[in-house]
Amino acid sequence: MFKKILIANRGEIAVRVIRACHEMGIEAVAIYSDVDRDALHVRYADEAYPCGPPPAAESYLRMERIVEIAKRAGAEAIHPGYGFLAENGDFADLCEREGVVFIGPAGDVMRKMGDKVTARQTMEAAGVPIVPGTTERLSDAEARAWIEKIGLPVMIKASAGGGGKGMRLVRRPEEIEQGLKRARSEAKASFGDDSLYIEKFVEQPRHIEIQVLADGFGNCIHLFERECSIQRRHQKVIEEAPGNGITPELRAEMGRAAVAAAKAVHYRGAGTCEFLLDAEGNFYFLEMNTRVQVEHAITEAITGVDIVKAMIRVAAGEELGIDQEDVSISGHAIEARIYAEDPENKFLPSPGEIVVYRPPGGIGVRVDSGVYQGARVTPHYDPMVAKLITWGRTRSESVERMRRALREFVVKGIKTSIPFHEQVLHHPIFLEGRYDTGFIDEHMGGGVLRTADGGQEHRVALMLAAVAAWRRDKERARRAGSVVHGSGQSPWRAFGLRRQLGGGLR
Amino acid sequence: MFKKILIANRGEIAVRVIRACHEMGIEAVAIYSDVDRDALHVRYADEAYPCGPPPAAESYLRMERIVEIAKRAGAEAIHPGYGFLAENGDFADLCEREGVVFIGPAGDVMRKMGDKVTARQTMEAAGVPIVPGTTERLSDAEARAWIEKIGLPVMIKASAGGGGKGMRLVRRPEEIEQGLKRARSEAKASFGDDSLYIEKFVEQPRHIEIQVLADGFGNCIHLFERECSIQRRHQKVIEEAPGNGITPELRAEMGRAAVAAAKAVHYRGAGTCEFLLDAEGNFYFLEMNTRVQVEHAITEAITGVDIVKAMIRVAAGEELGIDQEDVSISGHAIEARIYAEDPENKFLPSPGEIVVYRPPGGIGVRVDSGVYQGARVTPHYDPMVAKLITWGRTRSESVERMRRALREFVVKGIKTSIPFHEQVLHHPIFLEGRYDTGFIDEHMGGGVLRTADGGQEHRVALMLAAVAAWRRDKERARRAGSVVHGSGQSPWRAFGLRRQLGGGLR
Amino acid sequence: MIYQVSDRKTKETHRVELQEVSEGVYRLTLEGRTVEMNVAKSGRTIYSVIEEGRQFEAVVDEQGAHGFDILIRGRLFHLEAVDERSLLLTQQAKATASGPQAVEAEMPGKVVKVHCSVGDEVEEGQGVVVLEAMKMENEIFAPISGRIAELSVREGETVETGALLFVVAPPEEGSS
Amino acid sequence: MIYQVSDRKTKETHRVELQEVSEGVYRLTLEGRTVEMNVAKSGRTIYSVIEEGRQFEAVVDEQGAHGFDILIRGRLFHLEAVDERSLLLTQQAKATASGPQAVEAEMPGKVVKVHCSVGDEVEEGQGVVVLEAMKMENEIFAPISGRIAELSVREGETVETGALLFVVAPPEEGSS
Repeated sequence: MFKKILIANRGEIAVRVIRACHEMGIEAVAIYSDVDRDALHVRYADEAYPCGPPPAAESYLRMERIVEIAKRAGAEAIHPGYGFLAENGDFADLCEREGVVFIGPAGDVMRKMGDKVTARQTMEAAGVPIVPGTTERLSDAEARAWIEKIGLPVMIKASAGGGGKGMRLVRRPEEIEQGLKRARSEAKASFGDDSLYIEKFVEQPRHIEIQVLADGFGNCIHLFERECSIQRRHQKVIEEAPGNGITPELRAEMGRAAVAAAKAVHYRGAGTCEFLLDAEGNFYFLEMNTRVQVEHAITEAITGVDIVKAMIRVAAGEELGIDQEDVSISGHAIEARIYAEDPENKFLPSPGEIVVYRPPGGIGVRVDSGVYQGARVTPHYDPMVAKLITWGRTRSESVERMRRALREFVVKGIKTSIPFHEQVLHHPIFLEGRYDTGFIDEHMGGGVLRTADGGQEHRVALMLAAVAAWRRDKERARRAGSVVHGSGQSPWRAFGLRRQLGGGLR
Repeated sequence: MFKKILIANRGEIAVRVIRACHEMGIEAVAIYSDVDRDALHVRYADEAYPCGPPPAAESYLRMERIVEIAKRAGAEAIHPGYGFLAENGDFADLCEREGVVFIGPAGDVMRKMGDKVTARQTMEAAGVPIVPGTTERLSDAEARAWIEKIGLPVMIKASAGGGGKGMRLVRRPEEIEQGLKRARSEAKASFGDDSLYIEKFVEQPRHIEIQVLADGFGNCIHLFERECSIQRRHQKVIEEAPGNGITPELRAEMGRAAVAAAKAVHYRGAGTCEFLLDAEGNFYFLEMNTRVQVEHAITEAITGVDIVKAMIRVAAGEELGIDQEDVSISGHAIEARIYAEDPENKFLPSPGEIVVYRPPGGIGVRVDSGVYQGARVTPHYDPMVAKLITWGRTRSESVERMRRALREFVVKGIKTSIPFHEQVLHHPIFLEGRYDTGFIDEHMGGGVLRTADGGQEHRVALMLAAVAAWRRDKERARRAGSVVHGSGQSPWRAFGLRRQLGGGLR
Repeated sequence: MIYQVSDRKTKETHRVELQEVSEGVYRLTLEGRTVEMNVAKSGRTIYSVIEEGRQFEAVVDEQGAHGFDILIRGRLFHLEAVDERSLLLTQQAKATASGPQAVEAEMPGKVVKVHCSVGDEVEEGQGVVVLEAMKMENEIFAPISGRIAELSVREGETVETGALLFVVAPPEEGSS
Repeated sequence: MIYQVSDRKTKETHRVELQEVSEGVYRLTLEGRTVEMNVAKSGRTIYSVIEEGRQFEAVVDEQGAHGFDILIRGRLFHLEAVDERSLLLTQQAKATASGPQAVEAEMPGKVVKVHCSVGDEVEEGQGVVVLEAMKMENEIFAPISGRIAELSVREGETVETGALLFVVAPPEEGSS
């Protein structure tokens, strides 16, 4: 087993990996950009080294420098977390060349799965169902022919794309020309490659993904599914496991497909096969994420398997040591991603100092966070401040626990998405568990916080505002001595001055 | 189901019950003494009412006032937590008379189990194994005769006793007279009743207890065992579930005995049968705790059953809804009780303001706490500030996780038992899981923190002390203007004055 | 004290009457209903508010001069709270922007001090009258520089809202 | 700066030399080994210390005038840290408790100012010489009231540890 691992990441996932290291008796080496000296992942690490200025391109993405730090510190392996260099095949290759173990699949596997068209071809060959469409890099003429064949609606996608960029939905024939043109120019601009492919657009799709674990000895198992259909602009907001209404048969079928996909590319480590599931129960391979996912924790909650530890063990050359029959689903788990975003203001990032931080606790609650009271959320990186995971014996218990935990969670100083999560967790469609990826657009106005409407809370807020104003005035008076000056805007300063009688202000 | 429940308690257990209420959609009513206005259990409650001055006898133990508050607030039931009124049969009776449901067993059941002699008689009649000894209130002559019969060593115990008071271990014949005399006078002084009984003293005993749940319809199940042998002066310090080396057969046998005990008294709610287990695998009924235990959380961790919710459901007249076959043990859990005590100074209470509070998080970690950053630990009540529970697929994983979590846990402003727990969690005897109730006395010097001995941490501490001193002097200088005055003890004030050159202090 | 509390979104305004009963305990009247509210001191932490037994945790963030964003049980309110006297004076200040400046009592009170006599030259911001109202001494200053043209109150006198206190005439008027 | 850091339990004393390299970064020498230590600013929170890559979280509690309880990775240290110059002066003060008071340089430095001449009357606590040492100006005051009996240094002169700076004779001696 490794004695020391460098974590080429920051925030909650760096903390997550450090925790796994510490439980395994492995020393954890953190890296930090100039704004992250005081970050939680540094504070939890055994060693920490600066890696450059705040912009990621000059710090957390500096491959050579990071490998150099690892070698200098004597770290035998690097865990990339997610994001940054996690799915960069060149980084994996570099690590290998330099004699440092990359905790993840081989570089060529990442490249194969990273290219959507190649991935589709590979999966099709392995017998994994894919969304009807092309796997070719198409000319406009070929594209038109394919659309004719598959039938509308279709999705035009950039071969090199991801994260919703270079994607174009075409519902009507007259939109085809424009769709091709725009998708190509976006693809060119975003990825420097205007290759396109076309897929059947799946109506009312649900996003179901299967977690897989594989070692270097041909052992490969799946840890069942996660449902990630609650998305805002293609970004996951809330995930749950198991998925809603997934029958044991469908689960087994999707699990087999995911394992087949992983085996087809000789996968090693933890990975996720994303599928679209339509209303009829048909599922289609979407893509494979060759890293630990943000939402891996809900799978850990229902299976008890520590996925990050498994990644480390496998990377160290050990056998997986868990067979498919060893794992089963126990209960239900939900994850809410708490972002430093203002849900009242188009989810704009809300950086700043976290003045008060009181995470929830108690039974069935897990918090994976990269912050603490007094920490600063900087605008340089991903605005996720914490993942809140609840587990229950049943889905309804995990939902009730999530509501309870959200209510307990206090973050002051920055705006967070907590109020938005609370509204989702009270929405009848969510509670029924019958939603698809259109949920937020169709039922939450695309992501708008409903304005609080009257009620007891409103009354209390009005009165508390008066108390807060009174207290502030009193505090100002105390600081200024015994005389109350008005504020800058107040006419008191211009031509008035008041003194309070009695003991309060003396 | 109830709409509103009053929690007649404070601290972490009040928070625990409030969480259960909120997950069930029940409103929670808190009570608070004058020093607890700002306590966490108040902040989590839907309603909160003052119940009197700080001393428990004038607030949390005021039965009539508490029932009155419950009625005025419209609470249909009262949860007593543990401690305070939790095992007071008269309080249960009062609730019943006043038409408020007491969440726990009936008053007469509590009284029956509260009297050690009656409890032993009841258990013996139900066929539950008890420690060889008497169940009678003995004269000194009878006592001597019994000791003759059972053979030394024996324990002389107060019939009305508990918590180690009125207990006397007699190993040699010449200690008998003195032992009887002392036990009687202690019993008289502590409980106003000098009745005694005698038990065989079990050598190298382990404290194994079985959690039971029973409803009002004759359903009664057990949730397996907890091992609570890590004790300091008869107070549990660390608990784990399942117990070490308990075979499935022994587990089933002890479970059956506990269920028999509960059924014998028509028990309702959650309860715990405590047993002594000797080195040969013989177990003896010790006593039944007719309330939720501090350490219930580790049972929740390995079974997934929410014990507090089950208590509430049963009290509301619902069936238990869980059969013995529905529950099984999954993994292993450990609890460390974090006390506001100074492990370096005889575990004296260490009240004060919690200036920094950073609980651990992440996979497999549960924190049940009654405090938050900025809260005050008062000397009026139990000094427990938090329970830290870790779960793992195996015992070693839960141990490794506990170590990791203890390392993350930061409490500043008060002293806590965290460093002591860390030493237990690294002790080879503990790691082997082969310990008995003598562990702390025999292997931890009765509860003494080993002095840190050199090493890297020592070097860093020495240098950090210099940095801290330098920073403090600098900060003082800044506050005093640009001139550095010495402290009161320093000769600088008498005949020296220094100014720092350069930018730092201008 | 009376505060006007308005919602920055709906623009609705409410009047809240506030009286401190004891440390942290306030008697508040809103829309004709008077309640007692126990507000736990909270420094850098979170408010705990108990209103007739109901407990609420509230996160309060100051926004600008008078704004408070208040989050209670997942509901966020954007409020402005202004002391009604400050508000009244603002209106008064606007109403008396030019020409001779008449200063009126903005609420009932007792005149505890008169600093000037008619004909005295005063500077803008110089104290003229001290009015005791709502347990506060309010020193009423000259709104402009000029001469005291009229002085309508004496020490010890009680005045009603709107009663004329004094008039300051600007210098140009004095010399014409 | 040099600190004497002693363990309140073992009574062992260590010398720690401290130099601030930049904000939060210190060069420290302990037992002949010099390292750089990066100490994160921590206000009311927890220290993060990085020493040659090794990261330690430390909880530091001030205890009395010079004491620091430091908890690092479960190990608690009870330390006293005193500026060595303060310590030397304490010893010096004790040594010169009666009779004519000789004041010596407690460390090497440069005399940047001499306020008095031989024969001047001085009051206890009056500045006589300013000595620059370790980037600090140290104003050396008269330890007792009396007369400057001897003045051994000039402005601009460099002195070694133990060099005589001046002697103050108490009044009785001056009149005998």
